[in-house]
Amino acid sequence: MDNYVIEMLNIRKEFPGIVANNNINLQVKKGEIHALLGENGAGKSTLMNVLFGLYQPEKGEIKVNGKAVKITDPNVANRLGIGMVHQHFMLVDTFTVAQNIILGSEPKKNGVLVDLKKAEKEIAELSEQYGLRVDPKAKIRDISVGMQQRAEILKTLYRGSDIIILDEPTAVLTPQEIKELIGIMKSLVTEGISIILITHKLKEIMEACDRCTVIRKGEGIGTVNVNETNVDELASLMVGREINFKTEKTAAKPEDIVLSVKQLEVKDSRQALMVKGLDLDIRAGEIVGIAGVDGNGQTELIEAITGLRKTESGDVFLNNKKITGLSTRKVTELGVAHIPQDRHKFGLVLDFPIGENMVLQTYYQKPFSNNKVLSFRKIYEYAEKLIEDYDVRTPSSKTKARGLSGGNQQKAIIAREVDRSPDLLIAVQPTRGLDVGAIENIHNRLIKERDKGRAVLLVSFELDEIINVSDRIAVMFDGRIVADVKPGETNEQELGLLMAGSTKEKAGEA
Amino acid sequence: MQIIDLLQSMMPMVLFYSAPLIFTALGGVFSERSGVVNIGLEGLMVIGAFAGITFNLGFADTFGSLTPWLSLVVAAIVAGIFSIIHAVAAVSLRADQVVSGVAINMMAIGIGVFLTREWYGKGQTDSIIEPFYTRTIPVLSDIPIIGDMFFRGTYYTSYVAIGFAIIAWFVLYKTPFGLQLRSVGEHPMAADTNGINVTKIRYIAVILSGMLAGIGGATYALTISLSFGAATISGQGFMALAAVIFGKWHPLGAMGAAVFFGFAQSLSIVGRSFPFLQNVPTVYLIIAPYVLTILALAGFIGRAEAPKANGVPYIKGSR
Amino acid sequence: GTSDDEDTTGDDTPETETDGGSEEEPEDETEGIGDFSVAMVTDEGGVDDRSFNQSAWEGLQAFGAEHNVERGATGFDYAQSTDAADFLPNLNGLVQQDFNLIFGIGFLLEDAITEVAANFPDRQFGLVDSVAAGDNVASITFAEEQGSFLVGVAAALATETDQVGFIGGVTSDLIKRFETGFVAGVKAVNPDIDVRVEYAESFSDDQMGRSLANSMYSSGIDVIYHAAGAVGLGVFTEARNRIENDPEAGVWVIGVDRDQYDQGQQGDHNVTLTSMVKRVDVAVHEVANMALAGNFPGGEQVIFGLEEDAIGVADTNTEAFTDEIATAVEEWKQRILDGEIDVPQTDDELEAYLEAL
Amino acid sequence: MFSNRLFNIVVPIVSVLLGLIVGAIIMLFFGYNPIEGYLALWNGAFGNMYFFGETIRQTIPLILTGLAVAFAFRTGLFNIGAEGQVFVGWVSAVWVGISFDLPAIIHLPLAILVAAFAGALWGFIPGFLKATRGVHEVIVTIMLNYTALYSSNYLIRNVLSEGGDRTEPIAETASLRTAWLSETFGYSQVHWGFVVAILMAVLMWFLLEKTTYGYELRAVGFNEHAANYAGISVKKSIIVSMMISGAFAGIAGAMEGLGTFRYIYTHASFTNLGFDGIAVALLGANTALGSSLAALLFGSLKVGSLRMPPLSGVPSELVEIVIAVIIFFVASSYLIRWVTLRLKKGEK
Ligand SMILES: Nc1ncnc2c1ncn2[C@@H]1O[C@H](COP(=O)(O)OP(=O)(O)OP(=O)(O)O)[C@@H](O)[C@H]1O
Ligand SMILES: Nc1ncnc2c1ncn2[C@@H]1O[C@H](COP(=O)(O)OP(=O)(O)OP(=O)(O)O)[C@@H](O)[C@H]1O
Ligand SMILES: [Mg+2]
Ligand SMILES: [Mg+2]
Repeated sequence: MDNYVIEMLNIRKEFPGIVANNNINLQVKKGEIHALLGENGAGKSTLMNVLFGLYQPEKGEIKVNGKAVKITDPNVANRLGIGMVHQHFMLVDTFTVAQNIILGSEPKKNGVLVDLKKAEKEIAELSEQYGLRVDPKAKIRDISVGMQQRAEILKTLYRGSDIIILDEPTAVLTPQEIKELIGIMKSLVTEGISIILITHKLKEIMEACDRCTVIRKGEGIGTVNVNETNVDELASLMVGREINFKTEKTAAKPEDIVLSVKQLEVKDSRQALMVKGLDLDIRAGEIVGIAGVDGNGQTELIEAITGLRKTESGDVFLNNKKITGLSTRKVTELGVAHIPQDRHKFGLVLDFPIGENMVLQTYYQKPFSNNKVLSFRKIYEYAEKLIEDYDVRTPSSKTKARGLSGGNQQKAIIAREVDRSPDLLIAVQPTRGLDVGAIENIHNRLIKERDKGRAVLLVSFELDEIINVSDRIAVMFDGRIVADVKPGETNEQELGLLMAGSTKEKAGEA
Repeated sequence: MQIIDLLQSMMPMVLFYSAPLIFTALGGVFSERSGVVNIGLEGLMVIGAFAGITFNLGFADTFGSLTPWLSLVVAAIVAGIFSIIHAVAAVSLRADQVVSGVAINMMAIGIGVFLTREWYGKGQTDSIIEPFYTRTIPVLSDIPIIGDMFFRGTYYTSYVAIGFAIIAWFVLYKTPFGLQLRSVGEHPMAADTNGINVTKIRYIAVILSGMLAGIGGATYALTISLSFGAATISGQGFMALAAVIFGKWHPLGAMGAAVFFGFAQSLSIVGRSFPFLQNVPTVYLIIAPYVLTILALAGFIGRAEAPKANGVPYIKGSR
Repeated sequence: GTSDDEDTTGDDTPETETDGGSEEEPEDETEGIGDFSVAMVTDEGGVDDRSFNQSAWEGLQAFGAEHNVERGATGFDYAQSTDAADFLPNLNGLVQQDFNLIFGIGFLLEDAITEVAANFPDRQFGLVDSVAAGDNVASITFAEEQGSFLVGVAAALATETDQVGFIGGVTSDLIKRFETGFVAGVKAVNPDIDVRVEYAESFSDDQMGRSLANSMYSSGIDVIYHAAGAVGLGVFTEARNRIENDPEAGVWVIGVDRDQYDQGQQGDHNVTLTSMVKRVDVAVHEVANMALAGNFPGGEQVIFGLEEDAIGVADTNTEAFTDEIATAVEEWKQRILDGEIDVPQTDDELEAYLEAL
Repeated sequence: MFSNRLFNIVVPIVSVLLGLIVGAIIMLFFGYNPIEGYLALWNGAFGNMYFFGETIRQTIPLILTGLAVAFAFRTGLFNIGAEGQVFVGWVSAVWVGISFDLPAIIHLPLAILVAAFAGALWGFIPGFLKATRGVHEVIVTIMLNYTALYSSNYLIRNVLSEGGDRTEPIAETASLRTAWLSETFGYSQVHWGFVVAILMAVLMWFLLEKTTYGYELRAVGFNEHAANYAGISVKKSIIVSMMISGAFAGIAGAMEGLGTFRYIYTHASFTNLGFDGIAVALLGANTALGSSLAALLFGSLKVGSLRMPPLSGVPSELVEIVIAVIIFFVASSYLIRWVTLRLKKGEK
């Protein structure tokens, strides 16, 4: 008999209209790193939220250390030694790292006061012990994503968890940080902690995990020993068919310069200089990928180009016309399309019907309106054409955008942006959180636009994506383009070092 | 008039004008810091004033000079209970919190006056005979300058209000409860995953806001109007709400804002006796407090960031 | 109390007194007032405003008691307004309830009364505190300036600092009469006394009243006359508070409309020096009786003043309102009654009056 | 499943019923006869043409302040300042009404337009400060309410009259009242403002739902970031929205000044039209049609309540409680939704 710390047996969890988990089994051994693999929407997060007590399952049994338990809320989970690092961080922006870590189980002094000193000391010790570098006194909103994640992990350790769930922890990290994280996980298991790791990245599973449970469309497919399998088998288990990981494309035929950025400087909302004299040229018919860790000025760069943010100095030219300081509307009209990073926050008005979202930038133009009066007939005709052409799966063009799945929301945005036939297409993280099929679709779409002679600017934190799709890679670090490389002439390792601030020479040596 | 003399004659007025606003604004801070918008402060003040006055009328004989203090306690309890309506709507029933606040305001004045009619047979109660009186603090009032400004002819309730503000600051920023309360207002789901009972915290916060607004309303009634009627509380709750925002949702900020309102108000009254203002139409002095507030906000206070989850009902499991 | 109403109302009312008197004689209770009924519409203050609305209602109640009829559609009743827009619906509602005589209490109702009176020429209306057009409207006004003059006299005699104050509600012609009468009265006794005049620009903001009173008392003023409705509550609060702290503080309030003696009680001391009593009850009662007797003064302005005993000075607080003051007030009253003094009602008249001193 | 549209109708109806039931319980508890009470209420609102006219008269400004608050809400703004905007609209309308000698065809529209403009100006201040300085519109509008109240009193006394408590009546050419209409409604104060109110409701609907401006404002209301991303000027939208909102409230003031009263008098306190507008808008789900219907409900309750004390002895404050309960249940529609779902489940 195996010694399981966690056993989830025949778990079933329904949401209105969908069975997110159907008879799923998951058994985790003490001291192992157990991967949970599945496509987007397969039900991984749901299963873990059940384990963490955020959801109550309709059916099934949970055992911790062999004892059947009922996990009614996160408190119970905490007491059972289960900690979770969520896909979207559960950190209070305005609090310090230490405050976030102790929240809910604060050390006290004199019976009433929060003993922040003691907490900070304990946290420092913990981070020493497990090699999790954090500044306990820093405010969350001032620190990097990587440090936020370490704070999240510390939060579970601080509560004495010996079972830690990590929900897609690597999506936001650089290769170096990922490597570091894997090191941390390995040192944690040697201390007797068990880890459940959710990830889409098969290589990480191969590198870090002992066993892997696969779920597909809410059904458990099975559990495999990682050292008895390979990437291709895992992929087909996950998707249910063979997968081609390499995007097919012909060589680019770059033409005239479409976008030219010269010595651009941009500040963020807190007046910190984020883009520091950046130069960048993009030609028609090429895809330029910007590789870089989040927070190195990508957001500010894109916002400056699209007129969402004012610039400090330097210039932006579109087709040799200066567009610095123009309004977003003007920039859009001049031929820039923008697939934004956060589709819920920027890309869509979630409470508008999908039809009205399709004309978000063009509603005031003919034929969608006449003398300031909207023509809903024309709007919906057009929307339905886009829905058809771009295969957006929606019950109707009148459905609120909120009701669409993430992938289809993204498709709707891409349809809208691409269909305007822009000279420059900016795509920021266009495949974030999407399933493999959707990703393929979007990559092909970007390449097709390039082949039509558009200039495409791709910003992504996924190196795979950058290497696969781009014709040219510009590595961005600390507000500057620090390297310009060809995808065929580099690898993730080198890019990772460049992104972390190494010079080209040093990175090349590695 | 010398500036010192001026301050000496104004400060007691500033303090007594501010006290009800401070109490109520502190209530607003608790509620909104936990993520529950409370525009029902006005109504909660009404209930507090009503409860304070009716208790005072009924028990002045029994408790003598202790009555006003007990009236405050009773007002706090009654308004606290009344605020549960808002808590139920805003927290459990996921109501639009602004709407629920509006309902609280209407309900409070309706119930207050309705019961006054039922109990006293008229729309306004008699004057109480055990109100608060201003006091002069024995030793402290002898301190030169400061003594006259702060310790002569002021109400104990003003000191209590300031004391409460400091306690509120302490509770919100130094205790586990405060940390949890603020986290609930910023990121309820994070709080929830940390095992904090969001619903419970929000209920406590709203009830606290009810109790404090009740004390605020009763303070007003027991120091100024000395009776209860439909017009006793007319707009002070909204001024307190303004103080919450003006003070950037910070207890000491809210207190500062309330004192600022009091200051502007007394300036507009004391200012009438300035020779150089004698020819200025009174209307300018009367609107001065409000215009000054707007100017202050536009000029140097600027953008205020509300707690992130303020006004958003927390629904477990939603993203 | 209303006990002395009956004696005084008969005396000074022109023409109608004998008829009115004879109507009231019959002891037969069941006869009552036949199908005559009377009602009133309050202004925003409401029927228990401790001021003229309440006083008017007491007048109607006295009328009911006198004729032994009950409150209701066949006797006497009132409708309360919470908003100026309620005046007309309330008046019309009472018309539809078939009240014969309907009073509008307060100058705010002037337009509403004018309009309804025009629409229902067969009904009788009374308007208190202002003058409205219409043959079926009796306009009841008071010589507030006379009473104010007399309390001004009292204030002048009571002040020890030679500084007195006046706090008005919302600036208006009506409140102006209180102000000018008061100032004239003070200066008549001693032209060197300072009178500080402030308006709260509200009838409800007791806090403002409190603050103004505080400011006044602090600046050395020791007598404040208020004509400001609920704002006056704040004035009383401030005065009582000062007495509580220092029984020797020597601050006084002069009440308005009713005898506000009760308002001023603080321990065993009372801060109400006196009150300018405006007997709206007397007036309403009287006009109702005139209508009942068939002598309704429609289309006329009936001014109730010292002569009719509808304006008076309260002497409840015998400790403060000393014999000396009472005697002086009585003297000045006589001089007004004799027509020796024409109390100023506007700023211009006041100026002229003061120059003549 | 319950369809959403049906639900949007069910909630207010159930809420109104619950409100009335609570009112009845209170009446019973305090020894009144609820049937008598409600009969008095009904008769006071619809008993005859006169009261019906009064109900309409009361409804007119409520529709407009309701629209004002609703319009702002739809664009993500909370306009507590309708109260003050009513004052400035009222003063301006009366000013035009008494100071010009013009044919009715110009005079009346001019008076309304000037009122709308004044209200818009009063809305501009918080809109501008919010857009450019990030100042919370709630405080600014609260402060402006007091400013408007005291300033308009001052203007009435010192500019529009010679020290009087009210202005002279407006010229007939600027009046919304006509003899025929009053007569038809039993000499009530009803005036042609109801046409204005309905037109404004239609205008709001058209503006929001059918025009590019409305598209922009709604987009900003739902998602400021997305609107900004789409090239819509969020700042401009905030300012324009507050101005339009203010204009509606200003027109509400004009209705009082040109219709109900035909003058303006010095106010000792607020009219409450603006505060009631908040409740109206919320009960009407911030739509033009909804607000109009909610205003009618409020108008009839308010006017009807005047007859409750004389006819049934019930204090008119009861109606205040009833309205509050109605709003409470509308706010807590989740409760009604939950119960109906439960009932549905129970049936199966
Ligand atoms: N709160 C919810 N209400 C309704 N449906 C939900 C909810 N949460 C998740 N779902 C649905 O349940 C299914 C499983 O979602 P889940 O988040 O567990 O997927 P996942 O495997 O974690 O995906 P991802 O890779 O995006 O994290 C999805 O179809 C999703 O639409
Ligand atoms: N609370 C919820 N109620 C109903 N459906 C939900 C809820 N949360 C998520 N969903 C549905 O779950 C599906 C996936 O949602 P999810 O937010 O996980 O998308 P995603 O692609 O992972 O986007 P993101 O990049 O924001 O993580 C969508 O169909 C969405 O409509
Ligand atoms: Mg997930
Ligand atoms: Mg996801």
